[in-house]
Amino acid sequence: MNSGIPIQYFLILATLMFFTGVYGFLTRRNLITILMSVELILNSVNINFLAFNRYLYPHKLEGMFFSLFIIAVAAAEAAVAIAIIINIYRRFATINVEEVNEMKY
Amino acid sequence: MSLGTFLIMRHELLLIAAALIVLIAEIFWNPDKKSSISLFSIILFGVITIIGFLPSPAGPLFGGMYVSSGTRLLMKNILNIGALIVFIQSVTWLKKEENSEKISEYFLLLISTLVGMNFMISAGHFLIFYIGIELAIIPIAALAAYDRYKNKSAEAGIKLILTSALSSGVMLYGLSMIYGTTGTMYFSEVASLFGNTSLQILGFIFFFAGMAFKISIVPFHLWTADVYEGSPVNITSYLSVISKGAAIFILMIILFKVFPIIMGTWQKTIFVTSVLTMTIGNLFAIRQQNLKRFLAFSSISQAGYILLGLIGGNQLGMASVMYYILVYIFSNLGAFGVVTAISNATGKENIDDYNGLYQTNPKLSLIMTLALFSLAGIPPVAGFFGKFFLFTAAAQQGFYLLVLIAVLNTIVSLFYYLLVVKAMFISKNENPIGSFRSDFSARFAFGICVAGIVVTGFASVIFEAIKNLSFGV
Amino acid sequence: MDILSLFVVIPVLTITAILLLKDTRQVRLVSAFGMGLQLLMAAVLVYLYLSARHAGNIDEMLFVKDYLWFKSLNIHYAVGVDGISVAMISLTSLVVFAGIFASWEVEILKKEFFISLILLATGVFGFFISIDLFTMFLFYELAVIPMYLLIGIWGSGPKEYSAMKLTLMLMGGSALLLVGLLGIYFNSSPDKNQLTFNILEISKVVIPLPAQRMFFPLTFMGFGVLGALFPFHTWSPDGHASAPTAVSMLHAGVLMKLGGYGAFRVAIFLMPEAAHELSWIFIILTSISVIYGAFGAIAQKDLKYINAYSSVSHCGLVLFAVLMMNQTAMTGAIIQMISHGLMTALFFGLIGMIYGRTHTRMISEMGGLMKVIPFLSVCYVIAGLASLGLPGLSGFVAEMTIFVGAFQHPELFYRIVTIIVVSSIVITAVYILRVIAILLLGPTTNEHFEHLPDAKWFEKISVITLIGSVAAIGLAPFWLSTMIGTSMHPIIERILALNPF
Amino acid sequence: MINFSYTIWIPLLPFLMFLLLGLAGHKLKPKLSGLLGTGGLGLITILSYITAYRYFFTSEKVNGAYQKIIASNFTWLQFTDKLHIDMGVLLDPISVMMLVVITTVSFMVHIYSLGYMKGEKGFERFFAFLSLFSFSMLGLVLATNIFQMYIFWELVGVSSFLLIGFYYQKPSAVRASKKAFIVTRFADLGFLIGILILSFNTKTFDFITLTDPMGTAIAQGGGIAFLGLSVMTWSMIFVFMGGVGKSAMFPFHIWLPDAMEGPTPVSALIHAATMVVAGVYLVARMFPIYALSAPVALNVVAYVGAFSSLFAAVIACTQTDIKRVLAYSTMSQIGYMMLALGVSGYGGHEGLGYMASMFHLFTHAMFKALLFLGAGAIIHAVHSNYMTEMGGLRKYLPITHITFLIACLTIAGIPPLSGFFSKDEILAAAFHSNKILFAVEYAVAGLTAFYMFRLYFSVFWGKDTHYSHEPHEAPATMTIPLIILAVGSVVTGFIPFNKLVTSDGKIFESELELMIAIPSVLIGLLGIGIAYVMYRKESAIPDKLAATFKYSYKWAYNKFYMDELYLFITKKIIFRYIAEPVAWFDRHVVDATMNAIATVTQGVSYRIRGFQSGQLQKYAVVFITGAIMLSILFIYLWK
Repeated sequence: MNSGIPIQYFLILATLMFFTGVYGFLTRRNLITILMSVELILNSVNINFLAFNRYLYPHKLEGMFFSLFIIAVAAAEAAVAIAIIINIYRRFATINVEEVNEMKY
Repeated sequence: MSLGTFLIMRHELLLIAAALIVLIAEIFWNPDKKSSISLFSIILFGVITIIGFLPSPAGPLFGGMYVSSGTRLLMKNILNIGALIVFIQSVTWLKKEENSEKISEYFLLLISTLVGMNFMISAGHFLIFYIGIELAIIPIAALAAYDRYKNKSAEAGIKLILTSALSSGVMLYGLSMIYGTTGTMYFSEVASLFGNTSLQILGFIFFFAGMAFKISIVPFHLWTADVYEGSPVNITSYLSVISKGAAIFILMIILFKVFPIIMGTWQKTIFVTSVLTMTIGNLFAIRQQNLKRFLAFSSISQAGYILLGLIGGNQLGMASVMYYILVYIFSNLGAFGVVTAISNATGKENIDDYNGLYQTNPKLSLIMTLALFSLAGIPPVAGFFGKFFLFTAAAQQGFYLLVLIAVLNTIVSLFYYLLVVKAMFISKNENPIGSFRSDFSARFAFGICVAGIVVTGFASVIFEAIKNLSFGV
Repeated sequence: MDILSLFVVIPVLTITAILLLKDTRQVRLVSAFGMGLQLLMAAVLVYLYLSARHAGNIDEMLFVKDYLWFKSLNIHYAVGVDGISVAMISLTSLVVFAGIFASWEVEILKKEFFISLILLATGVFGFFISIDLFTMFLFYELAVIPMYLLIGIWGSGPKEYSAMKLTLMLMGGSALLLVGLLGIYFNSSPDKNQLTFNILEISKVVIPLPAQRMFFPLTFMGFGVLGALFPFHTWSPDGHASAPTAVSMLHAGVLMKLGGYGAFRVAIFLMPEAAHELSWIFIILTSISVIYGAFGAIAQKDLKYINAYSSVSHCGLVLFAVLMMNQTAMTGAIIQMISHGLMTALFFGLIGMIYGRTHTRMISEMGGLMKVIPFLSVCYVIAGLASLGLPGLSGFVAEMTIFVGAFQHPELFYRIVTIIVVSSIVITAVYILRVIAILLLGPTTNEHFEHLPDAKWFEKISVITLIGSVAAIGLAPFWLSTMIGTSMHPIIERILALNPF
Repeated sequence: MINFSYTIWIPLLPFLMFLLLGLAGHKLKPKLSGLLGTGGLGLITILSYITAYRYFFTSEKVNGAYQKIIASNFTWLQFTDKLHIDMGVLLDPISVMMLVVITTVSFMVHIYSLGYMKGEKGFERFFAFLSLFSFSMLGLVLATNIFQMYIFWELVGVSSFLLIGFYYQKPSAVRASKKAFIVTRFADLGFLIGILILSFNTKTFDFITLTDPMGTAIAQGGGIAFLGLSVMTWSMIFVFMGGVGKSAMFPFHIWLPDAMEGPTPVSALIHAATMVVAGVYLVARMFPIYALSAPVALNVVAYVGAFSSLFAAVIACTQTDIKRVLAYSTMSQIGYMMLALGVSGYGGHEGLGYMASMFHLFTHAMFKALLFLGAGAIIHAVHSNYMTEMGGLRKYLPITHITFLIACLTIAGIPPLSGFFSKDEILAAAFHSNKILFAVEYAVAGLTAFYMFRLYFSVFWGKDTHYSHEPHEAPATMTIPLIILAVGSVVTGFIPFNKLVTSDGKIFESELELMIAIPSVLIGLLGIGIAYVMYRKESAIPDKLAATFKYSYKWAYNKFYMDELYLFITKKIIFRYIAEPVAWFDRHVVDATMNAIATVTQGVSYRIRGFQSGQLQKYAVVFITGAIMLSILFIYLWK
């Protein structure tokens, strides 16, 4: 059932996605974009799980289920996050992360 | 598989029920006296807490995805007690005008986080663990932003939710590595299949980083201070004891159950991080003016001490950690209780504002002193015993150097705790905080805390009971 | 309820009684009563002890009571006394009693003051009666912490700074100590099955030498900080200078003795080989603090500083003698602790009383007080003579026992160091006489002092109690030294059995 | 064997008296307390006379030697099973002799003080201190072991301190008392060290064991050598250091002249007759060890004694304060005694010096006390210490005059007065052992005669000074002691010391050696003659002499600048260059280090606050880096 694409490709893709996400998280100024980069990270994890499951342990579906749940939880997380971001916009009239630093030191 | 076996997960079921009841009750509640919802839910929760102590069947469920055992039940009960105290403390605050609309949400969310923690503690599989931990953190983010009209509250919320999302991303990445190398997510199987390859170490470290974030271990702690300061005081106290406690419990279980093979590695990890945590936490705490922030850093350094109990991987260590969490709940909630009472009454949260507090509110200052001494580990209060056992556990495995560093750190922490004591007792103040009488709920909570602080230490039965339930690697 | 635990219970009861009181005048009466009772108890204890010994009871510890506390760690609440602890307990009760009367006229927060004072006393008593390292450590820290409030609230001068410094340094000592104790605990049984904190049981086994090498310095220094071991003594001058009268009395008189007692009862008794091996380092340190403290005292201008430095010197002598590790010197060390306790308490009490009248502690600003306040001045002279080791007062007995004992040491190095240390008696004489000459004798310099009132009745009680005991020890030392000496035998035997000199 | 156990009361009685007067004195009438003190002392005087009689004439001897009798003894403090301090009474010839001396002089002084101190503030305090002193002095001479001796040694030191500083409002008195205490204390340090070394080698404090000529202590003599001297020698030298201090020998003599700040009776009792000879007594007590086991130490004793006597005599010639003149003469006389011990041998006729020294101690106590009391009477009459302000007093103070003259003759060694005999014995002893020392002492004899009569003439004769108020003879309480002591100094010379007090307790024959006696008398007369010429009438000779020997005179007048030297050492060296630096070091180095720890901690905590920047993304950076760092650390570096 091997479909020609070696697993390394998936893993490399996942790794790239992960670090792209991290990079985005660290550099983007817009809260929404930061949230999106978090999604990237989570999805890279999903790819990992799926690839591992499909290639190495095809007779069990743990990876599949894990990624399903990750997607669901990520949605919930995003919902709360966005709610808070809206509130942020109400309070600070901006969603630039750098201006959200009333508390420091 | 009969329905009876579901009683194994009694804690979770009861909590879910309670959450739903509160939600529904709110709909039919008489809008004029909303505030009495809090009383209702506290009683409800109190009942649940008591039921939690009743003997209950233990064992695996869902093919081992969910495991219940004496230890885990004890952990859940400890958390329940803490949560109960927090609930009682928050009554005064919930009475306020701007909160009257969202009382039931408050309880709903907190109880659901508790459900998450219970699942997390009872996890026998990383999936349950993951769901639990997310369920435990996301509602808190919402609660941190509970004060809709405060900038700081919103900021705290966003910081918490985003960093926690990042941390769970990293943790999941680590988990995926573990999955890739072992092909399973069951604790027991992972434990048997785990090796010592670089990939697995990487997976472990990432996983550890995720957990460290929840426990706020240096260098994964930076969110702590801001979130603690921004959130409402009760949420802060909840975060500082309950979430932290739950995270430590599960970390301990996972380290002992899942990663005994790479014990050497995680001992080193804990060594490094705990030294960092104690030191950095103390160094930051020295300079703090805002008491919530101050307690945030103090709780960071406390986490550092608690790690000493983990490092040994022995039964004593486990017992002392659970015992210390219990003591820590009482002490920290006592301290936070005073902060809550005063910030409710006057809105003041700075150490300078506490100058000359003893003249006006002797009782509050005494409670504060007791709590701080317990945190600093001064006899004869419980904190002393807790710390002593933690250090003993570490020393048992020969980590004398670590113990020395830790006790030297306790001196630094004693320094800043004494700063508060000094403010209350010694420093002069022409217009100190006016004398006021906190309402019944607050005093009730204080009663519990003080009793806990005083009794838990001397009554050796408590420690012995915990000891008998705990296991080592 | 056994007699020893009463020594902890009575103060606790006194504290609760004070808590229940409303009127502040009653507070001091109650505390005086409680501590008077304590003093009585001490007398009873001495009597019981001596009669028990006389009845031929040759156990190492008497009145031993042992309650299991934390089963899993085998922590006990274990109490017991030998002649040494009995002596220390009587010293403590004397000083506390005197201290209560010396602080009869506290202005602010009377209640809190006496509570903290008695709490401190509780810790000290508990420390001296306990033979379980855990309880010992617990009481040790319990005794240290009230100092912060006592100095911080009721102190004078840079009190907050001094209080913080004192507390932190002493806690630093206890930090080292904690590690040491844990080390002892985990080596307390050859086959790791039944570890114990009980001193007597530990003394039956031999702690492996590498462990001793590691933990002896920690333990000794841990206690040494409280015993004002050079260079960890700097909390002492500031602390004493800022502390209120009674607190300096208790602190210098009793609390510093915890250091010497612990160093001897725990560090040396349990780890003799390491003690013998490393003693030379600490001998050098202690002899430095003896000489150095004395010289430091010469140059001071503040009465309390002078006394603080002289305390450094005298307590250094205690540790010095303990390290000589022979019967005579160690007996001398204990006597020195007691004698210095009484003496320095007397000193601080008098200084407090004089300060209360002249409102200055600078010797340069005072003079000719002998004419104005003869009673206090004469007592001050007596205290001075005691502290420069005049025969007939306790100081002489202690110092001579130490010197003779130390000079019996078989190694030349120790004897030479002894001679150096002996020379401290001259330096002591110099600074004591300097103070007496400037402060008390000569014409009355300041006309404001012409009409100062002499001692009040409660001050007299406090002073006379102490002088009485100083003179009693000085005139009839034999019973004390025999009582201590007999209890010293088993300890010395153990030490000698492990280090054949 | 006669029972001497009652002798314990001889020291005890004054002690009780001290307690009584000290605690209740201010409640009693001054006169009453004075009488109490005097009465108590009278009692023990009688007791000690009885003791002396019974000891010398009724107690049996063993093969012709007086026995050392332990009258009573109990263990006061146990160090080790061998080493323990006992408190007890040891009776042997010298201690019994000292008993007589001390009680007599002390009794005289008590009576005298009743008159002299009348109306002084703190009268009862004075008598309390006197009793304390008598107690300690008696305890000292009766000591059964060296440590008991040391204890009472310290006690006499402190009672002398208290008595010198009796006028505690007078700064000079305070200074003098302080000086006396510290100087002697320093000397006592040597004594203590000596005791320590001795006890380490011999494992005993007990005199009888120590000084037993056949005993182990002397026999083994601590053969271990250090700088070429045996341990025993070292310990003896250290012990002697204590004696030097107490007996105001060079170089520890500087406290004695200042001690004259005390009331004159005190000077008579403590600083002339009793305490200052304690050093001599100490050496005599340890004499067998010195003689048999540490001859080098004995030589040291001899030379120190000789030098001090000369040194003091020279200074005495230039002083104008009569009490200081007497003080220096005391010093020089004690130098005699030391020398006598130093040149003596042990046993039989060898022990001539020993006997002579004790003899001189005895006679000297009498006439020197007399001199001081006389001086007291003079000062009492004239209210000045300076002989320049005196003259022609003989017609005002007849009794004082006569007694004073007798005393002067005695000290000048004119036969048949007691001083003649004792001094002659000393010279003889010196002559037989060491010619140089003999020559020195011979010269000193002349000097003594000169300065004493210089004093005598310029006070009682000389220019007829006009006093603001008529000087009057002292009251009977003061004159009677003078007369008694005068008689004493006349007759005591005939006591056959060679039959009573000898080095080994046995009798030996010693006859007057004319070829030493005659020249010594002659030189005495010569001194008197010169003094007569210079001071009988007002004359310019002294000033001329002083002018001619300007520098040497100036040096002698300023006591060879010893005080300045000491001042330099104490003030400059010890205080400025040791104590203050130590204090500074403690504040600014040791303490500063401790504070530095705190400051550094706070500084660091300020530095690192940048981490808590409040920037979400900075937190994330730290988070990620932390995770990666840990992974690298544990995967590659620290497996």
